Amino acid sequence: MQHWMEWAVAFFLLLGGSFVLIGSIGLVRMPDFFMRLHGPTKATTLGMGGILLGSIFYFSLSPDSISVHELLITLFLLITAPVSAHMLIKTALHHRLQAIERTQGEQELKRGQAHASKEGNRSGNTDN
Amino acid sequence: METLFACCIGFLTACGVFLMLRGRTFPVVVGLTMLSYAVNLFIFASGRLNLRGAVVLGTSDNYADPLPQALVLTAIVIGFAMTAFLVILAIRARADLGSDHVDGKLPGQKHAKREPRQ
Amino acid sequence: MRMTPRFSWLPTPYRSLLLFVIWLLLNQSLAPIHLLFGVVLALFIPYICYRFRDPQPLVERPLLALRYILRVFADIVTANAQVAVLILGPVHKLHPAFVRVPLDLQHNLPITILAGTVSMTPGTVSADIYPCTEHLAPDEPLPQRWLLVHVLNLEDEAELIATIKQRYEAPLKEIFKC
Amino acid sequence: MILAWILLLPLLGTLVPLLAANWRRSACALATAIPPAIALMLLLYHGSAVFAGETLRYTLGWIPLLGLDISIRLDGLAFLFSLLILGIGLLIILYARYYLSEQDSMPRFYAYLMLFMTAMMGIVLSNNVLQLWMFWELTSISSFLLISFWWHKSEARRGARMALAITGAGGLCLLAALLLLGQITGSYDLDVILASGAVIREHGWYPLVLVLFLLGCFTKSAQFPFHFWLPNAMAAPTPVSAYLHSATMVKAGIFLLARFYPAMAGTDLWFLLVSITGLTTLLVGAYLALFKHDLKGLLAYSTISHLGLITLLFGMGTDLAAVAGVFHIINHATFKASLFMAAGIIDHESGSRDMRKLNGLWHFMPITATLAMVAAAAMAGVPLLNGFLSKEMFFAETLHQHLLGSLSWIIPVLATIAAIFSVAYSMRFIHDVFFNGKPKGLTKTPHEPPRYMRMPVEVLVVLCILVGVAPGYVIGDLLQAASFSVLGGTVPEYSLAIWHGFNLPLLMSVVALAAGSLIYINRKHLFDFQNTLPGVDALTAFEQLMAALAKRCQQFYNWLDNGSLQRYMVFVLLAIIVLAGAPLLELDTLFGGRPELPVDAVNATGAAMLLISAFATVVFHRQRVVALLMISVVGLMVSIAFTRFSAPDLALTQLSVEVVTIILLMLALFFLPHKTPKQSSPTRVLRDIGLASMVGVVIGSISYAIMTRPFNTISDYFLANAKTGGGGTNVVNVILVDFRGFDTMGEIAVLGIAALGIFKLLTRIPVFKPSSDGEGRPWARERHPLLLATVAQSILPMALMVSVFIFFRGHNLPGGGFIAGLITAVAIILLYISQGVDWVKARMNIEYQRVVAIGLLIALLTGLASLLFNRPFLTSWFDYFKLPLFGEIELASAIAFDLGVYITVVGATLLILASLGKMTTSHRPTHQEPT
Amino acid sequence: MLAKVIFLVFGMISLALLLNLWSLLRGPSLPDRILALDTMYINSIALIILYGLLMGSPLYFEAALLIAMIGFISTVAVCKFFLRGDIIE
Amino acid sequence: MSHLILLPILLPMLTALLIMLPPVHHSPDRRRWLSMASTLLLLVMSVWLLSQTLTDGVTFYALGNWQPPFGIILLADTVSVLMVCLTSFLALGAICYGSAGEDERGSFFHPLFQFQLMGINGAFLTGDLFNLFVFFEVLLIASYALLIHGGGKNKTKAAVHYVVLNLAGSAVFLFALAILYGTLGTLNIADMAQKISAVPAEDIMLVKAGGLLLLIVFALKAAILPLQFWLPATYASASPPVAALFAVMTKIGVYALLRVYTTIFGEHAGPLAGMASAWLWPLGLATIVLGAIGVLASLDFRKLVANLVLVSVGSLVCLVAIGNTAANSAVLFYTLHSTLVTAALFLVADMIALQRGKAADRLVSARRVAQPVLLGSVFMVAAVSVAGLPPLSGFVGKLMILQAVDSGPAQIGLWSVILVSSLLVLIGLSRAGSTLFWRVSGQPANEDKAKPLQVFAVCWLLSASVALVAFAGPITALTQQGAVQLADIPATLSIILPAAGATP
Ligand code: NA
Ligand code: NA
Repeated sequence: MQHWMEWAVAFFLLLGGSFVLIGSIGLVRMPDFFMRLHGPTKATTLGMGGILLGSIFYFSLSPDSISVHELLITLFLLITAPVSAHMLIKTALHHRLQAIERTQGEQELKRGQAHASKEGNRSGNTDN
Repeated sequence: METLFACCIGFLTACGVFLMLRGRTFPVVVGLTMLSYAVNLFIFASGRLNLRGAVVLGTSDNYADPLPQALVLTAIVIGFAMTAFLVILAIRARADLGSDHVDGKLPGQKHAKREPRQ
Repeated sequence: MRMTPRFSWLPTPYRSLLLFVIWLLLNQSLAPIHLLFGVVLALFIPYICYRFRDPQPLVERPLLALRYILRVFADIVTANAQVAVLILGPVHKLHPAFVRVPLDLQHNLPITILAGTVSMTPGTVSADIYPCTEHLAPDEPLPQRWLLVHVLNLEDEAELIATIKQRYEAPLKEIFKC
Repeated sequence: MILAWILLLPLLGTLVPLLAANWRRSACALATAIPPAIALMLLLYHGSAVFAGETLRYTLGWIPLLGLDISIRLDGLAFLFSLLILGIGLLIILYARYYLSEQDSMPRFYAYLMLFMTAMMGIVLSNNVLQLWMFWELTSISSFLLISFWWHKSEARRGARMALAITGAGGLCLLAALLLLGQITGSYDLDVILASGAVIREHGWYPLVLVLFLLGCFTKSAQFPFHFWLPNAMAAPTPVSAYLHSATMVKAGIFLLARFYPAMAGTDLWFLLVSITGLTTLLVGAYLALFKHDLKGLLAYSTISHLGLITLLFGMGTDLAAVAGVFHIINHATFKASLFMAAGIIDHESGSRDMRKLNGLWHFMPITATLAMVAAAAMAGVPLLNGFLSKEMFFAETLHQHLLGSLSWIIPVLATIAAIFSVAYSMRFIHDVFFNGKPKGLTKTPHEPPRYMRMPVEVLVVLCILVGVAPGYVIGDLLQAASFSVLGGTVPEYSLAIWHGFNLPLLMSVVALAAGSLIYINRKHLFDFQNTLPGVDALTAFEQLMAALAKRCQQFYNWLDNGSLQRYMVFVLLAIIVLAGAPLLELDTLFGGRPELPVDAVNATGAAMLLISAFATVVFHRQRVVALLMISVVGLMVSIAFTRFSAPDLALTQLSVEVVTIILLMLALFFLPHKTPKQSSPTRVLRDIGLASMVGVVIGSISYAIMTRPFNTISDYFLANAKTGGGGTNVVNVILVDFRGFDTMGEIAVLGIAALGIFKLLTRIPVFKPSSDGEGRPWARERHPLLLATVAQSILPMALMVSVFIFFRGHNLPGGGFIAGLITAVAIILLYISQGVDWVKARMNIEYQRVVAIGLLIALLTGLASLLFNRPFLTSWFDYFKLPLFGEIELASAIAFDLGVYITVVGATLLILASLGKMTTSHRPTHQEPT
Repeated sequence: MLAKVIFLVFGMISLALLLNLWSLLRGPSLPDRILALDTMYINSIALIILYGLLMGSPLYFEAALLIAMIGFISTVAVCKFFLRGDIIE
Repeated sequence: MSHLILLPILLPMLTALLIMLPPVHHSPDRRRWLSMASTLLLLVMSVWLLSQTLTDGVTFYALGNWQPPFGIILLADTVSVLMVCLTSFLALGAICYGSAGEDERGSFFHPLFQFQLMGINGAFLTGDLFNLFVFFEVLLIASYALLIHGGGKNKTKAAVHYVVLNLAGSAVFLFALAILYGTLGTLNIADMAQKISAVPAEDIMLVKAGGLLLLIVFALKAAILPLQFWLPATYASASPPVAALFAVMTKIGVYALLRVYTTIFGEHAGPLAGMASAWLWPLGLATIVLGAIGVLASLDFRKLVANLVLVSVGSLVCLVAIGNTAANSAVLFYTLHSTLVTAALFLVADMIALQRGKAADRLVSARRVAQPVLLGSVFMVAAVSVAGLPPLSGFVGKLMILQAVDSGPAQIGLWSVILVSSLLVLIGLSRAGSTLFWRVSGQPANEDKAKPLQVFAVCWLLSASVALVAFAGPITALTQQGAVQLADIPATLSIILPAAGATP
């Protein structure tokens, strides 16, 4: 039992750690802002989940205690991470950050930018 | 570890001081914030470093020094209050004085007169 | 769809339940004193927070909601694996795209949940939510809105829109009955 | 005690004119005269004892620590001076009644005059040198007021200021001298000091003391080269001049010479300094007096000259010379007072004091003219008048001294020359004013003054004559008594006879009279010669000097303090480097012997990130938002460091403060420029880097030295007593709310006050609201993003829940009221950010300052509650209760205290952030926004 | 074994944090930097949890919870600043 | 146990809070009267405390019942309580002046004023170094807020300088505290005194570094050259009642110097004994000189008064450097005198400025004041007193200063600087006075007359100058006793730390 749990802890921790790392790698590797955004906001959720699960198992190793409050961190991250992402992307739209050339749906991006700021609204109309 | 910690404190202090020597309110605020990090770490270090000894009774047999921690807490709160006041004062100064310059006479003031000619 | 609470002393029952669970998780204890305290707080806090809440549709199908949550969790896990591969793979093979998803949902809470879900799931991020018409008279019904989504690697736009609408939006409409 | 009244009465007399301000002028003058008149009678009452050689004393303890007592001493010298001060003072009161016009404030004048009289009486009656100095300075102040009585006249103000500056400077020198005398003799008692002459003169400090002492005397007595203030003090009303420059103010210096004669005189240095100063003053005064066209100017220089004469007499160091000095004090006082008053009458009744305009007044005011002529003759040393006698004694003394060895003859020669000029200017006074044709350009027709205005002059002139005719009877005893006290007991034989036969002094007098007349008759050539000399206006020169001084001071001050905050800061930093760095240099090694903890890769990474982000903050500091992002990494790393080094409470606090700080700075940055312009020169940057790194090195080194040293601390006590005495297992929290709860109370007070201050700063602030961001982008349209708003609304209850949790566990586990408060506040701030001020205000209209007050009040009352149980403030209480079903629970007063903390933190944080947020809401035009 | 795993994971997280810092320094745009900071906050939750594991102490949990709950507010505030200038309006 | 010693700290705090809450909150009159009444009560209580201290000697109050050195203590000795009395006396004058209308020129005047009193009194009474820091911060933050009361460019500008410098000072304070804690292991001042004599040789220099850093902090508060730059603008621009209250602020720095460098680094401190004197002495002299120069350089009267503050600070610092009983006694007396008189001068300056129209207190020709007799008299009294001329308190103070040194180069240095600066001050004041009152052009405006409460406030403060002379005997005896008590460290230690043994 104990042994099994230790393996679980190790697995989840490694899983989490990897995803955290992958997310950050994505942040560095991706060519434009919108693509960079995918790395951290996703990988960190599972990455965090892994680490937290590891923690849950770890602290539940000893027979007289269990630890479940890590779930709360997950809960809060799930609630808040999309908001950060949303606000960031809004800022990017507002700042007219360019997506890489091959991005599809350029009109949608323009429309998004147009919606972001008043002035953009006008120029957006003339562009179309 | 102590060497590293001391280096961090010294470097934070130096950065904070350098920023406080800039002639505008905002860098000064940032510098003071940096300096207060250094101060807090310094106070904290005065109780010596301890890696596993959180001062909650019954969780360890080797406790860190709780007193500097309490002092740092007080210092953080006071530092926050002071920073807040200074930040708002900086806004007020900008509003009242038209500039956030605090380094004596503004060098730009001389240039301002020349500008129309150029 | 209902937007007014059933009881004035328990305006948001699911929220209270959530808070109660949070309290127990925080304390990691089922001791009677914590239960009592949890109940008191779970009743009291929503009561005082009710005023800081715009009217939202209430959850009508709690079980469906639970199913929705589990489905999203599962999707998150798979999504993460996919994205991990994408991130580590060759960058030039990615086909990023902006996709506009027309929404049937009209109320903030469901839209937020949908947007959050989209952000959490495979290779998509909710970029923006905006109405179809820019200017409205005050008494007109709420307009249809669009969800702008950025996709890391778009394979089929129509399929993506369909997935979002069926897999997530439809259950949400059902849950909130709106 | 009666003695004390002599001093006290004039003091009370200061109030009399003020109380009698609304009475008729004569009544006011009369009332004013009553106290000094009584004082004079009391003085005379003591006369017999004094003449018998007694010294009367009265002492009242005052400041024993300083050796300063109210101590009165009446001996012959004091008696003589008191007589002059009170007697002439009374005459002046009478005279001033007529002299002052309706526009002049008579009560004010009399009050000043009485104050001055008190000061003078205080000087002459003091038996304590510190008390003497006190009155000495009081004469400076009161004379300042008197000279500047006509303050609307520029020369009066300036003259008064100059007099004050010169006599004030002298007074300070005198103070030093007196204090040194006190140190030498071990007492500030005049009796002791006068009896310690030998000790003083042999003491190593004697030259210094003497110089300082003489500076005091000479400035007051207008001795060369400090004489210039006196003529300019003539801007005062004439009664003032008559009083100050005949019998009182200027005589104070002379009095001091006489007073300390037993203690200080009798050395070569004394002779050299005093006699040469006196001689120079005598000559310069006499010479310059001749050329003054202003009546009072002439009299002023004549006064200077006569004071020089007296000084010279005291400087010669022989007993007889001292007696002559005392005698001339009396004589000068009488004739000079009368002359000043006569000049005042002339001025008053003819409208001018310019001798070029005043001519032939004999026809208009024969009685006054007669009086003035007699007094002037006395001044010139004409026989049968008092001036003659003392001048004869003076001449005799100049002949008997051998102070300059083979050159000793110079002194009588110079004395004669001075006497010649004295005769000349006296003649000028008489002839130019009363004869010499007709008045020129007077504004009014001169006439005799009112009866009683002339009376003081008459009294004094009669005295001049009486003394001159029958000196022995009139003045003998007084002179004897005064000389007795000046010389300290041994008065030489001297004769007060009018006629000493034909001798050298008489010859000198005759020469003086003859040559003086001759000079006066041929004055035109002399005047022409004098006119070719460059004129020096002392007043202007002094004012220019003062202005130059002020200017220099301003230049220096502005050079030092250029208004640069950074310069001020540099001094603080230099102080740190020097004061904290210097001791480090004396350390052999920083390492203190405590083994270091090992460094692992994770910690090294953390440290590296901290250093990099700190450096990046500096590098990016001109892009302010980026700098903010960088410094939040620093904050994050610091929090992690706290976690790493076993301080979870700190980590929690730092993290929550961090969030609030960023919100605050973002709020602030809206109103500040987003970029810092580049202004520092490379040298400046280099200097700053140098300073900063030195400070960093000093602080880092100290920190290292401390960390590596073994340590004994009081903290073990807290660990041992937290649970048993404070009822909590989180020792940090127990320290905060219990062991050092008082600190925490102060700390939350700081937070609360800061919030109030910020509210105050933001009221009626003329804000600058940018309409676009730093790069010229207009602001985004959507004010409250939908996602954010919804999430904020759902975060709030959860955050409150967590707050409650953190709050209650704080006593035993990391957490507490402060962190809980910040979490609550942040959650509410998130509402503000996501929904706006109006939205929140519509739902919660609370005045946050009241919340702050309530929070602080709770903390305070919790502390006070222990007083009810007769325990000291903030004594904690806790107990464990067993409840059925629920088990054991702990209740502690610390929780109530922490509740106060919580509420204060919430209130203060919201007050700060919300009032900053509210600044713009009321003005911003509302956009229609998509909901 | 567990200790080694924990240390390995520490290494991963540290590397991740360094990468975040690199992104933060590199930018190039402001939203990129904010994103990097946001990621850093979240990654530091992992770091703190790991510290808790390393020391076998649950005392560090609240710090992690706090970051998860209110850490995003900094990001939101900065974004709001760029969008509207006035973050509380 | 007597809780009386708490009152000077808690009463102002309670008052501040009550003023912020209903029913007082909304009525200006209620705010005023509560504030004034409380300050009066504070004065009565302080005097009572003083009389108690005189009978009981040194006593301490262990907050939270935690005995020293572990808990925070308040220390009542003659010096600390005398300073509290001074503060209360001053505060009553300032608050009365402020209540004549100045208080309505911005929000929270009375609460902030009371908080400031709380901070000042706390700083005087505390026996714990970190608690001293906390109270420093309380009084500073209150002073920051009060400084900007009334608004205006000058205030804002001065406030920025004042706040930033003091924040730097606070950082230095914390560095110093941490060093002292890290070497001595305690925070209680008496306990530090106890432990300093047992510091191992290799730690001495660290303690010295800490002690000297404290010197920077206190020097900054006291405005000693070259850390005085904040003072002139701050004092000259502050609202008059605030400037009056600020008159005691520099004295807090001096008090802290006195307390720390006699108690912790006193004679028993071995190689560290008297380490501050070497710095304080020349800097004190230089401060006097600079102040005197500033007096002559000032173009407006309030700047002039601010420079007078510098002169007084310099004198006090020199005395602290001398450090003997006579000097310490002089410190106490001169502090009482200079604080109250300069405070009065700030108020007088304001009354004059208000009546001179646009020229305000600038030293230029302007219209005549509406109440020349009243203002002239109070000016005269204050000027005579501050210039150290008889017969007012300044001259007693000056005599005490001069008598405090009685040998060697110190005497020559101090005497010459004091006497020359006295002369410069005299010249400066006579110039200022004659310009303000006598160089008039234009008629007074009668509506500007001083309000009775203002007149009372000024007279109240100036009456102290008279009283200090009239009762100079007993008062100097009191200051002497305070100085003796202050220097008697073993006796104080035996009271505070009886268990640890009395010998430091
Ligand atoms: Na003539
Ligand atoms: Na706003």
